Amino acid sequence: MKYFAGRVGFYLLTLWAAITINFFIPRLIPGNPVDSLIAQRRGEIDSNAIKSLDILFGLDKHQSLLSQYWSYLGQLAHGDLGISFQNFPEPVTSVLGSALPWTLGLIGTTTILAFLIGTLLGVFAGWKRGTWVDGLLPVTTFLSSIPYFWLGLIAVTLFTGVDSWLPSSGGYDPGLVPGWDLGFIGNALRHSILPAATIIISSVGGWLLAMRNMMVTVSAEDYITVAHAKGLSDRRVMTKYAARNALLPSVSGFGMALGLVVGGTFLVEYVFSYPGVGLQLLNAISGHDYPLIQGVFLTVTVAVLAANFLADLAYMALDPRTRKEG
Amino acid sequence: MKFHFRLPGVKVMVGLVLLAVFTFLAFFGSALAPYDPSARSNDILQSPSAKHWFGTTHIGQDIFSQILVGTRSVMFVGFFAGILATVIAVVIGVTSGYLSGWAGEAVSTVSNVFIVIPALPLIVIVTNVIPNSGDWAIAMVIGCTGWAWGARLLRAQTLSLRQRDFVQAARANGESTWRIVGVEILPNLTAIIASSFIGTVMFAVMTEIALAFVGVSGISQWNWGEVLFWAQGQQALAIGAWWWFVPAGLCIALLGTSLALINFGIDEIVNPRLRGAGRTTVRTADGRKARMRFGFTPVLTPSADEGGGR
Amino acid sequence: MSSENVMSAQKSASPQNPASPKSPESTTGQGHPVLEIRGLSVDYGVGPQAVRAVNDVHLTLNRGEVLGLAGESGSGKSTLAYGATRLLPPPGVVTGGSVLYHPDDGDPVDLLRMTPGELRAFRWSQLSIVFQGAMNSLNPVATVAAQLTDVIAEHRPKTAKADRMARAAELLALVGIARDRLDSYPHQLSGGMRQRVMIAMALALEPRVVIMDEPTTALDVVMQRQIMRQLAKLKEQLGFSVIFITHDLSLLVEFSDRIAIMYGGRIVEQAPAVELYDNSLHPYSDGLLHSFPALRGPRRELTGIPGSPPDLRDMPAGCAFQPRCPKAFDPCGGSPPPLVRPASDPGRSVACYLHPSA
Amino acid sequence: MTSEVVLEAEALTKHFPVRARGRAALSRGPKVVHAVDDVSLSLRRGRVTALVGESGSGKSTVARLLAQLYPRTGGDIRIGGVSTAVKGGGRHFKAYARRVQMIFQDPFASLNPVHTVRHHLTRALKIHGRYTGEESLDELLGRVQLTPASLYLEKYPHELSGGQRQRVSIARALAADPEALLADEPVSMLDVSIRLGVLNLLRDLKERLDLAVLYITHDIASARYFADETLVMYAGRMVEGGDSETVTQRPAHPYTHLLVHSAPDPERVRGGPAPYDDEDTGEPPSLIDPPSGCRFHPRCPKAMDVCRARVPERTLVGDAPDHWVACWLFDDEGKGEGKGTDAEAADIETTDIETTDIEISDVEAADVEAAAAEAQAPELEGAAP
Repeated sequence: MKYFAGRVGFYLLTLWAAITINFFIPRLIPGNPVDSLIAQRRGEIDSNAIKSLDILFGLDKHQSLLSQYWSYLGQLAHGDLGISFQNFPEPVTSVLGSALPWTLGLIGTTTILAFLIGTLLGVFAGWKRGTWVDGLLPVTTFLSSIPYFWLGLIAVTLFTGVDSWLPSSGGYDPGLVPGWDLGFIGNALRHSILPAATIIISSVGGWLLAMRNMMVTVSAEDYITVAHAKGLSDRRVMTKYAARNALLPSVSGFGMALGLVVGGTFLVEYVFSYPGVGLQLLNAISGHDYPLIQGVFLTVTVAVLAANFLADLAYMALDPRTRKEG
Repeated sequence: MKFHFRLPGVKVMVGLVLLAVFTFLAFFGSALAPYDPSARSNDILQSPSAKHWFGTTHIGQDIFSQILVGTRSVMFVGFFAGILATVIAVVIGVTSGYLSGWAGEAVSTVSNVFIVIPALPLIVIVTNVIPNSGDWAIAMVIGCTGWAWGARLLRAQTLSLRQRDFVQAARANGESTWRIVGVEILPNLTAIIASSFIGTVMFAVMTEIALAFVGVSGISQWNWGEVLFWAQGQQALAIGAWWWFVPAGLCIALLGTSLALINFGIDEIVNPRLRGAGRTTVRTADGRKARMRFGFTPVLTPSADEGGGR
Repeated sequence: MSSENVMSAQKSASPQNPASPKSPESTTGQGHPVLEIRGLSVDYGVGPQAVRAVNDVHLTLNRGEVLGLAGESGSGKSTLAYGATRLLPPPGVVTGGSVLYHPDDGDPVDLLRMTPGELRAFRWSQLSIVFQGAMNSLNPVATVAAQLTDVIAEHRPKTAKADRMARAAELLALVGIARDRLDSYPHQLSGGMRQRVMIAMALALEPRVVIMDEPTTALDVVMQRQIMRQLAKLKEQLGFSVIFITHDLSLLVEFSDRIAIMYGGRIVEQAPAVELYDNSLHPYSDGLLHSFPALRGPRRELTGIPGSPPDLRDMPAGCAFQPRCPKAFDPCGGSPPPLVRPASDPGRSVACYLHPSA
Repeated sequence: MTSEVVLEAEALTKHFPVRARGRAALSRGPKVVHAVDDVSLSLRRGRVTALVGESGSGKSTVARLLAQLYPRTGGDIRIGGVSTAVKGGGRHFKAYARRVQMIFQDPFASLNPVHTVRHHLTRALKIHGRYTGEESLDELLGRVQLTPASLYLEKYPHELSGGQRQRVSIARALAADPEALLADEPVSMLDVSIRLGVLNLLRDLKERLDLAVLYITHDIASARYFADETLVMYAGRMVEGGDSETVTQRPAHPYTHLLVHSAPDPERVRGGPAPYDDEDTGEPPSLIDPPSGCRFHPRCPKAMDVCRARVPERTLVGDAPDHWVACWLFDDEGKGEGKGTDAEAADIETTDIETTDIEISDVEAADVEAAAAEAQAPELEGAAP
């Protein structure tokens, strides 16, 4: 379990780093964003909210940086991320709370799907090296070089329109009230088809290539030759021997790459006006809604860390060497 | 790691040619552009024609010129950020790999933290804070955040090189530490440095375009993302002006593909098992085709002879 | 696949009744062949850049014998074994010859003409291989038990799971490993144990031929001897034949019945072990025997062999050993000498112009 | 044994900390690999001293400690009678390296693949200020019988054969004009037919340059052939030493006995069965938690109670000058408790062997620091897009 403990320590460290970055960035912002907000919303803001914003932005110049940092951490510990400027007077947490399920649903699912599909195809492509399958590589390379958002634009042009069944934007039809009824879920699914397809198509290539290269590398290992010498069926050698080993670096790479992947997928939300965290972030940026920006960044980091944790669990289940006793 | 210089394969050649074209455009794009990319004209929202190869915008700007002129910014940010990130990656990766003990561990942990923290949101936030961020500033920000992956690869490789006998032999000979790192280890990392450089360039290009697309970066210079930003902003999709966003997107994809193709070649240097070993199918004496594969060595001419067989 | 009763714990004597290791029959090379390699040639690569690693090799393995195959790196000894079993990785190709396997009953079959399916059925049940470096020949993510049983499940799909596990435990016992190691992963075993697991695995289906490719090179002498003795005992118990590949001639002299020596892709000498040790005919064999120091007895004079082994891409004309040979004379530069039975001693064979055929 | 002592180690000890895999370096109490414990030896001018042992016995670690590539945990290293401790990279290290040079086992790995022979030799000469132009290179290659030099100078390591590469390594070591040469299994990776050439070259150089040579090997037969004096190591400790002929022909320690009788010996085809043949001779112990007392006792057929309790001291055997052994069978104290005498020790082979469960070594090849490093193959890392 040493491996496990080390990973958890690493997550805590990363979380701390993200929080600290979050602490310093607003302190670099020129001017005083809170003042202008207060000026705008004269009299509408209660003193508690102003205090929390002051902590967030370090506006209380009488405090030392260290004590500012402590109050900041204390505030975070209470789950207070400030209030959103744009969605005034809604607190950032509730804005994020309504956006997060959409992002988790869309990006979480598609990332995992893309990984699974890419890895599966990669197993196949690596095993069948030297056949027609190699011809697919340039195609998938091209597809994965296309920016997500541009593919989204193309998808909107090609598949949506007045008479199309597929909607071009949003997470559900404007008339509907979100809820756990079949009609709404169906509607939401219909809205997610295009963005999901966009993400999957443009990210499958990377996983495919990684897995294919690992399969090719592993295929030359002695234990694969032994497996052939044992007269095992091609299928068994491919799955139980080659793919099983080739998967390990892919899984650990999956966790590491999430930080990159998630950033790219945000733009898909933007293109499709999908009501997730990514859209919130971009809107917040254009509206200079600093508390929300910070909140989004923190949330995303936590989500990526959580996903990393899952990938680690998977890795530990797959590699007996991490389960080392003693 | 042996270096056998061989002619690059078809894939790598295609990649290099594409990259050369884009590099050429980066230098001479503005000179070649038929129009001033920002100049308005009366040809509003025209589809591609002999006069405007890629059509025009809602205020009559020539999109072909925008693409040509925009190449420079894309390539500049890509390569400048790539160089910056690679330099940081080499310094951090190689030192943390060569240093033993907690110092190396600490530096490596820092780079892992940088990998896991979602990069794009961070870059978006930072560039947003910097006032009037131009290409330089954006490249700096991308370079300073995009080094971690390369550092991780280089650290792993340095760790394994450090244990190699030739490094130990140089040490035992009394070679100074900086010479060991600079002269004995670094040349052995060339392929990985090149590969991580190309990877970072790709990342930087994509990031810059994404920033321009969402309107975060300054609007001072044309680049492909800028073109897409206007296309998106003016509802190019809704009005069916496909020419507005197709060329820019294709250029991005082509540039990305060219870099990926070059990286294929580098991967084959780093990992010899990925080399295609020339032909993968052989023709046997009786004219059948046999594939070279693990576990079943092809037989070209089994002797037709003497007993046995079937 | 002769025996239906796979699970029998102790097969006191195998049906073909192996000749005792040092019987005259097996040492003369005239016994009952079980594996016959005829005119085998193996290349790396195809077309103009092809390199011939094994050149027109004839070799016969008799029932119940240990045939030692010695040679230095690049001599083609491993390529010969992997080429004959068609396990050579790309870009290796077999360019000609035949590899005949003689079953107990029925006609011989040619491995080089088998389809992949036939090859799969043949492998391990009739012929198994212990690879060099057990470190890498075990699947790192599967338990010892899984790797021992999957081969039984594949070849004898009807065996019940419990029987397979019982057989796996029995196999481990055969090589002196406790059954609680069944659930271990390879990284939890020492180098010696891993190699013994590989040997146990090779015997899982009681094959008639076992090829061993430097099975003890990575091990210490103490472990090496222990494993070699174990092998000799198992061979007597189960009656398989062994092709033993190594660069260590001193080990072969002690443990094999007959020795074939390879140089530059060809067999240069073949003789019963003791005869080869006492009176080697080929200057290369002679050089090899005078290359390793003796541990006991009088300090023998050591001469070694000048020069370095040939580059397969650039082979000398004629006899490949001629540039390093102290006894080279005119004919050596011409064409490579054929492997013949020398007039002086027809019980062995040598490829050298010093020893013309009868 | 009259010649001058060049390099001397006294009670040399090296413990490697065991670090966890991956990033889990934070937790757990400190565990160490007892790679080398209490090793003393001296290298004399014009003599070859062989250090024989199994892999993992710590013999390579001794060489690296003597080369000061690792800092030692305890003990002393004296060069020309002066105690020295230097750290890599510095001026003092360079001065030390000028006097003590090392040859590595793997000639494929010990030369940098991106540099030519010229680079390797020129650097080696320049570090020690002995570069005097082209002729110094010619002379160096001539010493290792690579002539004409022009044929080799511009070659990259992969263009040379194994034997040529090892000769270049030797030339590089000679560039410093050292007094002591530490050869870590210099021929074990070479083809059998060219080993002898390299060993003879080393012997020749020893004689001509009056070098003190430490010859590390697992092949006890080659120690007999090549070395004047032979030391035997087991599980990090020295167990026997003396004149090579005596140690190999009349081994005193039960472990040396096992080693000698396990070595392949073609002469045996004529003789009777080899000893130990029907017994499980066990495996070397884990060096993380080595056996108490004599480290060989779990495998020793003659183990007595005292062997489990206390570490035996060096004792002179008496059949030849300077033939010593660290074994209770030969110790006066031990004789009281046990029954060991010289005569009895000689027919160990007839004794029953007590087999004991041996703990599996947690760390393979414990004498390599690699075990302590983050041991992930680089090609497996970063396989993500």
